[in-house]
Amino acid sequence: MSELILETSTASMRRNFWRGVWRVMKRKPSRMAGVVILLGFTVMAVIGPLFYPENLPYDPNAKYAPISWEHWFGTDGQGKDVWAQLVIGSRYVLLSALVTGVITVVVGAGLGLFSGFKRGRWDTVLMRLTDMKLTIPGLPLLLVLSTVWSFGSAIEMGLVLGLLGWGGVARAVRSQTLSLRERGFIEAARGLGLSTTHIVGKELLPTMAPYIAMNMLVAVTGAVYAQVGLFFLGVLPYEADNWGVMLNLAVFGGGAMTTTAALPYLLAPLLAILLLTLGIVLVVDAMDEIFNPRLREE
Amino acid sequence: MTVVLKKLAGHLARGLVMILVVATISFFIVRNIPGDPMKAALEMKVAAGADPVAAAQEVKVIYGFQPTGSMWSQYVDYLAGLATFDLGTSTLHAGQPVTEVLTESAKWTVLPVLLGILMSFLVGVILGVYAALRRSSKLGDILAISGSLLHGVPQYVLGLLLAAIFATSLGWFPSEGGVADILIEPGFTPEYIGTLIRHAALPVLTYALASYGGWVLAMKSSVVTVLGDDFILASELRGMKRSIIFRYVARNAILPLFTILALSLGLLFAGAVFIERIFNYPGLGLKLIDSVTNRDYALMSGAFLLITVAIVVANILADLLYTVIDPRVRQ
Amino acid sequence: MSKQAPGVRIDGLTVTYNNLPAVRNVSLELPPGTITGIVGESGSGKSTLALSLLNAVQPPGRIAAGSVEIDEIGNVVEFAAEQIRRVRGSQIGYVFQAAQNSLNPLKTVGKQLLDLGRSHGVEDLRGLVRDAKDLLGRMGLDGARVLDSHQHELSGGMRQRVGIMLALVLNAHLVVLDEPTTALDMITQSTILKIIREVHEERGLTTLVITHDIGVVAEVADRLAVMYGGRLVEQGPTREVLASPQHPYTRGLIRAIPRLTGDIDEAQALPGRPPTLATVPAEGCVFRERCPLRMDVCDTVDPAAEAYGTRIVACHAVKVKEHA
Amino acid sequence: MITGTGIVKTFKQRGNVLDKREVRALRGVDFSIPKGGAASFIGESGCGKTTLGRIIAGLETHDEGEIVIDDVAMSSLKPKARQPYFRRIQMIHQDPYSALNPTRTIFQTLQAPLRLRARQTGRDGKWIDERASEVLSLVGLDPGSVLGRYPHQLSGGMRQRVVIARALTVDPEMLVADEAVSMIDVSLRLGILALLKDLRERLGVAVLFITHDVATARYIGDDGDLYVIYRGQVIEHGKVDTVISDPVHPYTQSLLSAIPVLHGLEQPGTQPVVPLSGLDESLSDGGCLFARRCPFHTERCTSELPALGRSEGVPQEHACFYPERRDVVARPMSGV
Amino acid sequence: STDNKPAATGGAAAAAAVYTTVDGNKPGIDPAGPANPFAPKGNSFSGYNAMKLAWVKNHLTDPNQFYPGIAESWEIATDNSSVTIKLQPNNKWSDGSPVTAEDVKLSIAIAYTQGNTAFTQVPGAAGSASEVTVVDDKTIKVTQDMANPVTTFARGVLDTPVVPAKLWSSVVGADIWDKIKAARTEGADAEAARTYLTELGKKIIAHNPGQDLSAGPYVLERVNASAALLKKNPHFYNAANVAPEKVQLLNFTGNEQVWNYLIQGKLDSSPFVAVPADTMTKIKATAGNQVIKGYSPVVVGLAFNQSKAPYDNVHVRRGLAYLINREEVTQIASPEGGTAAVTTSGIHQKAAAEWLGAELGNLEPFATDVAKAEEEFKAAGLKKSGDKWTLADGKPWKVSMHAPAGFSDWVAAQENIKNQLIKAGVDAEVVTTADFPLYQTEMAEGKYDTGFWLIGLGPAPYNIFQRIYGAANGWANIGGKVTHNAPGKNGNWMGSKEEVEVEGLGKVNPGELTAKLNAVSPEEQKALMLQLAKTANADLPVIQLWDYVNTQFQNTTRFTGFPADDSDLLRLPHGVWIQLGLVKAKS
Ligand SMILES: Nc1ncnc2c1ncn2[C@@H]1O[C@H](COP(=O)(O)OP(=O)(O)OP(=O)(O)O)[C@@H](O)[C@H]1O
Ligand SMILES: Nc1ncnc2c1ncn2[C@@H]1O[C@H](COP(=O)(O)OP(=O)(O)OP(=O)(O)O)[C@@H](O)[C@H]1O
Ligand SMILES: [Mg+2]
Ligand SMILES: [Mg+2]
Ligand code: NI
Repeated sequence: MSELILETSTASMRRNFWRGVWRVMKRKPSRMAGVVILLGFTVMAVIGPLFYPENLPYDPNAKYAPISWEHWFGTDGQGKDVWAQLVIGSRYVLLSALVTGVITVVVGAGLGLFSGFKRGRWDTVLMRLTDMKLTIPGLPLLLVLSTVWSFGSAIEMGLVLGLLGWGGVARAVRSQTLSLRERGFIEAARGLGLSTTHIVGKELLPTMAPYIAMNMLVAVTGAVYAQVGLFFLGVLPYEADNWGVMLNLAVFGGGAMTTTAALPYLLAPLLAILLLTLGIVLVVDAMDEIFNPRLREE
Repeated sequence: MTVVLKKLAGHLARGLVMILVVATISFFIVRNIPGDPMKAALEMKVAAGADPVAAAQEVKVIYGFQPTGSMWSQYVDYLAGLATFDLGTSTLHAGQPVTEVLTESAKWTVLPVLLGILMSFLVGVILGVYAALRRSSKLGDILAISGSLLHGVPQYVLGLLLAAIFATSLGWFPSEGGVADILIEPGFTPEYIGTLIRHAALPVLTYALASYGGWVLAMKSSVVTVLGDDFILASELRGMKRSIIFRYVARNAILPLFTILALSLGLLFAGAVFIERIFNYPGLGLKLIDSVTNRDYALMSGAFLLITVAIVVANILADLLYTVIDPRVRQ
Repeated sequence: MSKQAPGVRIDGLTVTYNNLPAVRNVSLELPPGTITGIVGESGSGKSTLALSLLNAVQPPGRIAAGSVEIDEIGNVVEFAAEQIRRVRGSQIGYVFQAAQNSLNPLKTVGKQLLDLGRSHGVEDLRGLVRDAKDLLGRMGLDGARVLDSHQHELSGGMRQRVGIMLALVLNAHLVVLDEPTTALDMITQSTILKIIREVHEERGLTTLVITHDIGVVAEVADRLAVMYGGRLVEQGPTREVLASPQHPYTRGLIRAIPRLTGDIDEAQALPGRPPTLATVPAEGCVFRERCPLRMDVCDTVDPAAEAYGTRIVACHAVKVKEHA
Repeated sequence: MITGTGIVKTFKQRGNVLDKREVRALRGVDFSIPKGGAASFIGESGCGKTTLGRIIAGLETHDEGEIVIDDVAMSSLKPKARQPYFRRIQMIHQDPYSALNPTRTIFQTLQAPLRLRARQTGRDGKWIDERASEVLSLVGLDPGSVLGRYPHQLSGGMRQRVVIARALTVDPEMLVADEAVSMIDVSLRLGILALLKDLRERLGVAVLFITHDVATARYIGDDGDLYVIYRGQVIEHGKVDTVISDPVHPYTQSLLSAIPVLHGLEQPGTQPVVPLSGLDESLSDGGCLFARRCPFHTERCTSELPALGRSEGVPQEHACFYPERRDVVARPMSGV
Repeated sequence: STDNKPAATGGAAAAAAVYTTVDGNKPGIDPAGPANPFAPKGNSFSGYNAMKLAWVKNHLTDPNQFYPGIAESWEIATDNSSVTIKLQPNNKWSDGSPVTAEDVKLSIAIAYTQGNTAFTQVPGAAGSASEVTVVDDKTIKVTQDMANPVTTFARGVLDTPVVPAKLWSSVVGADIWDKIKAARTEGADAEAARTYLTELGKKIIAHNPGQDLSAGPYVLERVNASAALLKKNPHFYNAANVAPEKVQLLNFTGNEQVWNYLIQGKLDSSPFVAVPADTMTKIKATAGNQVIKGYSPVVVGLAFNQSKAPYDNVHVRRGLAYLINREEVTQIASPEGGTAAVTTSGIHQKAAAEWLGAELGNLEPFATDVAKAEEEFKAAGLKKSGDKWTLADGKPWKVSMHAPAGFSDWVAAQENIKNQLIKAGVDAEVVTTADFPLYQTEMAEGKYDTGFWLIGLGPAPYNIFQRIYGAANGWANIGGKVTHNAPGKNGNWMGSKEEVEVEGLGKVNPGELTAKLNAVSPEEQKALMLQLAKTANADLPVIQLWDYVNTQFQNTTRFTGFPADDSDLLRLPHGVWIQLGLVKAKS
């Protein structure tokens, strides 16, 4: 019983997880900035479009208007406010990202768990499949697919990207599952006769949640970029107020790479993507440190 | 060495299966693409002022290169063709074998991609080591964050920015694309090589920037890992020279990067689509877009397959390379 | 063998990690030509102490106070980086705690040996290789084959012998072995221990062996020092300490060792658990929480190490007994 | 009562189709552990102790041989039907940290199997709480302060006790302790060993003790059996004390000779046996597996495989053609 | 950058000697392609190193006007029954051998495999040749099959590319004329012959002659992925008047490349590409750049699918025509490349003035007029609830416009129309398809309510109206026989009624009128065109939005003598300007 005497001091020494998160965040202000940026984009996507009418006002006499108080990023070739389009477009981007994220996690984590947990033949088959999926170049495949499917809505878009993007998560989750299996507690749970549902749901998933989240973020980022990129290439049907379409119109319609008039139109989505990336990078950087003791500096 | 051979055999077998699967997928996707390329081509000709009747006949001849017959017989023909490296005949380049069209454009993708990657690999690895050694300093932080940012930013954003800055605004590099100035006699002359370089500069720079971040990050984390390895401390305790220890760290840390190198080669091939479109650089990616918008089925499957093969081959090479340089795997 | 086994005097050594002392005010003398064993539980500061001998405490650790005086070398604590590098390997050999992984996995042992030679300006590299083969041969290995092998081609026991070879090949006469047999099985351990003993005698070394296993020390060491919570609580000739441990921790520790013979019920675990860096009490005796002889003074005053004949013990209770 | 006969296990290392490697972990092992009894497996690293333990606990399948639990042959049952039998045999892992889920409190860890048990026996939530406290008390922990903790807030010794407590939630008939103390600080090891012994005496739980440290085998009780395993084969088997004080197989003798002597307290045996070489994994063709390392081997040893059996004047089973007693074990010095 | 100054390689003289342009017909130069004028990506460039018998002027109303090419002159029989062609007397291939009638005859044989209105394998096709006669070495006569003649016969004949027999006879084979004869009959043999010709057509496209033998002003020097370089052919008949020593044809994969070239002042001339306004300003600012505008016989219109309600109601179509401000649409979508249609007649504004004369002014202009639109909508039975128009039954009405995604001017136009309609209380949306092939297919399947459709494709009057009253609207013209398919059948997606009641004309069958345009005299054509224009104007199967303008660029710093505004030469490859001797080096 005397082992307990020192308990209190140990407990106080051990930082609880969230406090650890807070500490990691606090140490570098850049990480806070990352969270703020991501929150900002979320707010922008969720409530931003509500501030604008369904059809943005246009002014045929103010095509490619320069930056002004009225038009933060000028106007496009229709004389519509670019900033407003950016805000409205963020919803598509983030919604499809959300769908992609959910699918990547459900499919990727599901398959990864199953594969790592069952091992044996199933594992071999599934991992060969995943390898194959990872080998097939995503963007060219999307290019080819874009001719077969028309990605009508953000949700459809996210669906396809999700179905194409689960490979990385699956592999990561599988290897994590395999390494956790080696940990005694999974084996112990099986030895105690606990159900597979319990083992997966209560033992494995919570342990891996942060890891999955990180991989998901990476997968989602890739998907967002692929999506905007496809619109930029112009192989997908036109969507009003879409970031990729904005890029496309700015470059191939507005001559943004030739003259300066359409430059704000080009830069707006570019900067938005840059900022979004920065936000994600900063958050992942923080996550990295929270979950990877190797990188946890003194 | 037999280990290498055995591995090679295994890889080749798997690679072949992979290629077969991709060929099948692309075949069936491509054959199921809706839309009538003949109608579109006809409309284009008519809009350009051709006589509708004559244009209709002309289009019919060009699209005569499309395979006919049932889906299955086409599929069998396609696979049979594959075995002899025959990918069918292009309609966009009517009459030309797809392999010919692809080899022509592939060289404009392969060289810049390789060049870009090698450049970024060198710089990235060196800076990655630095970032790892100085990981608690401001500069190390900046290196890591900027690396992540460059790693995270999609290639087309980089490409567009570079184009806007260096081609459009500053005019340092040609903005109109292409590979060389036709007026300069091709040959091993400084002028010709110069024009090649100036045209390739921005695409290569984009490839380099796009992959640079990955190297910094990977090298940093690899070096951090190796630095924590016991044998480094052990060497230090044996009084080894710093330079020798540094070499130990570098060699051990760089090993895992070869796998990533191969993977990124593959990814860059895929990314060529954006970069070539932005810089109008006539490589595989541009050809792929072209074939998609023109419904050149054979060319489309061909380009797609070629890109996949490039990835498969890169993977195999990486693994073999790994086998050769890492004695642990060789065992 | 022109060189003589050096003596080492550690005095008032304190090493801290982030200002928390992992080794606190330790004084220890390694008489020339002896094997000294240090035992202590995990985290008691053994490795830190060993690294201090080479002035190689890893950041964020640093030597906060004290000196390590080595005959013919000097106080290594004050050495500059390049100066201490030259000493390491050539004058002080170190066999790494995780000898299993103390070799560069990408290079053969031979190449690493040559690297070592170059680092220390050895001109006769052939001679070095010859010496290495000799040493390996003496430890029962086929020298040529071992030098040609990568780490992964060697078994744990072989690696450990390679580690010992690398520590000695440059003719160091002070050798520090940190857990030389952990992770080896019993039979190999016994072989390695025998080798340590033999080499020690043949070459005329001063040897420091660090271990958590009292059996290992009992097997090889002439002198035994017991560490607890960063303090040296007791030291003296091995046989004496084993036969009549003075410090209550030493006593408990010896009693807790499973033995092959005798009444098993005599053996008993120590209650409580060893402190970690964060839980070591800032003042008073580090062992008091688990001590059966705890007195009021233990809470406030850190007992000084005092000599009792051949023994040095840091315990208030022992002092009381002495005076009584 | 659990017995095993002729257990064989071969691991096929997965790799290329072109080069397959096999590891023969167990080569026909017989054992028998009575209800409430005790047994120890000892042997060098890699000799197959863990594998055997895992097979006994139902965590691993075997290739040949039969396991009989309470007179039921496991091979006659479908895998699902074996579960209730194997559930009564609980494994205690070597590493107490990884054996506990770091994201779950001790209470949650104990609750899961208890809830299962409550459902099977129709008991309520209150029982779960009570039982959780009870098993913690059984292993010498104070439920009040431990239940709410996470594993990382406990010391190694406490964690190992929690692991044992968790095993007790299913009222096991046998605990398989695989090197259960090797990761625990020296001063605390005995505590865990004593706990296992105590559980055996108080609850009648059989204990299977797996270790490479022969001395610890003594702590499970003098009525226990000791199996000395060499490269997947039992080469000596008998009562713990018999085997330790009077080993007849040269391998057992070299194991015992290798144990460090506490000079000053003990004095070494007079006839220590030192194997001729380090462990070699090459397959011997037909002969005794230990022959190449055995200082006493003869022609016969290299060509014929000695079976586990008895010989005259030797109380324990052994697998050696030339069983001979040698003085290898250190003895306490007189007068200390 | 030296690319901006080609002078770097050879001094000022050399700079003037190299003419830089892009080939609008062949974007995407393929260095691996053969020097074969029939290969779509080959290295034969029309007007430079690839020649035709003559160059079609695309005159506003007369399709049978040409500039000389391989032919020096031509004589068209008044009844269009034959064309007699006299070849340039001094023209030689670039290896010095003369261009003969045999070369031409072989080229005509090849034309049978490649598609040409006059030389077609389809038996009984309108306006096909019945006989090809070599009169002498420099004269050749082509006779029309008068069973089913068309007025544009000569156009088909003279639009034939000419290749050297030396390099091509081996591919074609000696029995080619037998096969052609056989193909133009009926029966199994004919079928086999046609298959043979089709396969031969593929061989010809794939043929690599190995070298470039040119009868044009230039011959290929080298080509890379960026450009093709052509050097002067000294044996060309008009070589003395060909000013530039070399021609550099730059590759382009996107319009933005041409913009960049232009802004850098790199191009001596450039064919039509769409240019955004601001870029245009910058292009104009470059020294020497001139913007030249001319006629382009293409019109874009918003076409209705009349099998879908409410577009079956003419009042709805008219109402929409009153609502859409075509000026604004053009301003947004194609300010440089189009002029807003003054009325909607189915004919390009410029040609319409010729065809219709004063009658043009009598057509309803459909000037933007909200009141009239409301009247029309009411007449159609539409309802206005609040400020939104709904269908007669009160169900919501949304005008759904379709366009292919890549056509940014169309998409921009539809976006603007959408905005305009929404402002007027008509809900609207723009839906794009991924690309043009899909657009074409889905449109033909009748999947769209409305979509953009090219009309007014001059100069042949039949071609102008067959876009509105041809196959897409149900009328099929097979061998001069006109039939009508029901909406939704055989590609009829526009679904107009077969007969339309037009004010002042009574009942008209516009499809039959259109078919007649092929064969009747110019005077009769005029009358028919007026009737059709009135029908299109009253019935509005298509709202004409803007007429394309052929906007080109010339740079006068190095060369002069370019064609001026409205010249018919603007519709020809720039190589034709040079070969005719117009372009002069600036001294
Ligand atoms: N790099 C470090 N940073 C922070 N604390 C450290 C570091 N290295 C060691 N410590 C702490 O210093 C104390 C002493 O560590 P040391 O490695 O000397 O112990 P040890 O006796 O060798 O233990 P073991 O038997 O586990 O090797 C421990 O509490 C440990 O946690
Ligand atoms: N899952 C596995 N796959 C392949 N080989 C295995 C596996 N598990 C064990 N082995 C091999 O089987 C042999 C016996 O292993 P086992 O773990 O039972 O030994 P052990 O006696 O417990 O050793 P230790 O004392 O090191 O724990 C070893 O050679 C080992 O490499
Ligand atoms: Mg240590
Ligand atoms: Mg084991
Ligand atoms: Ni041990």
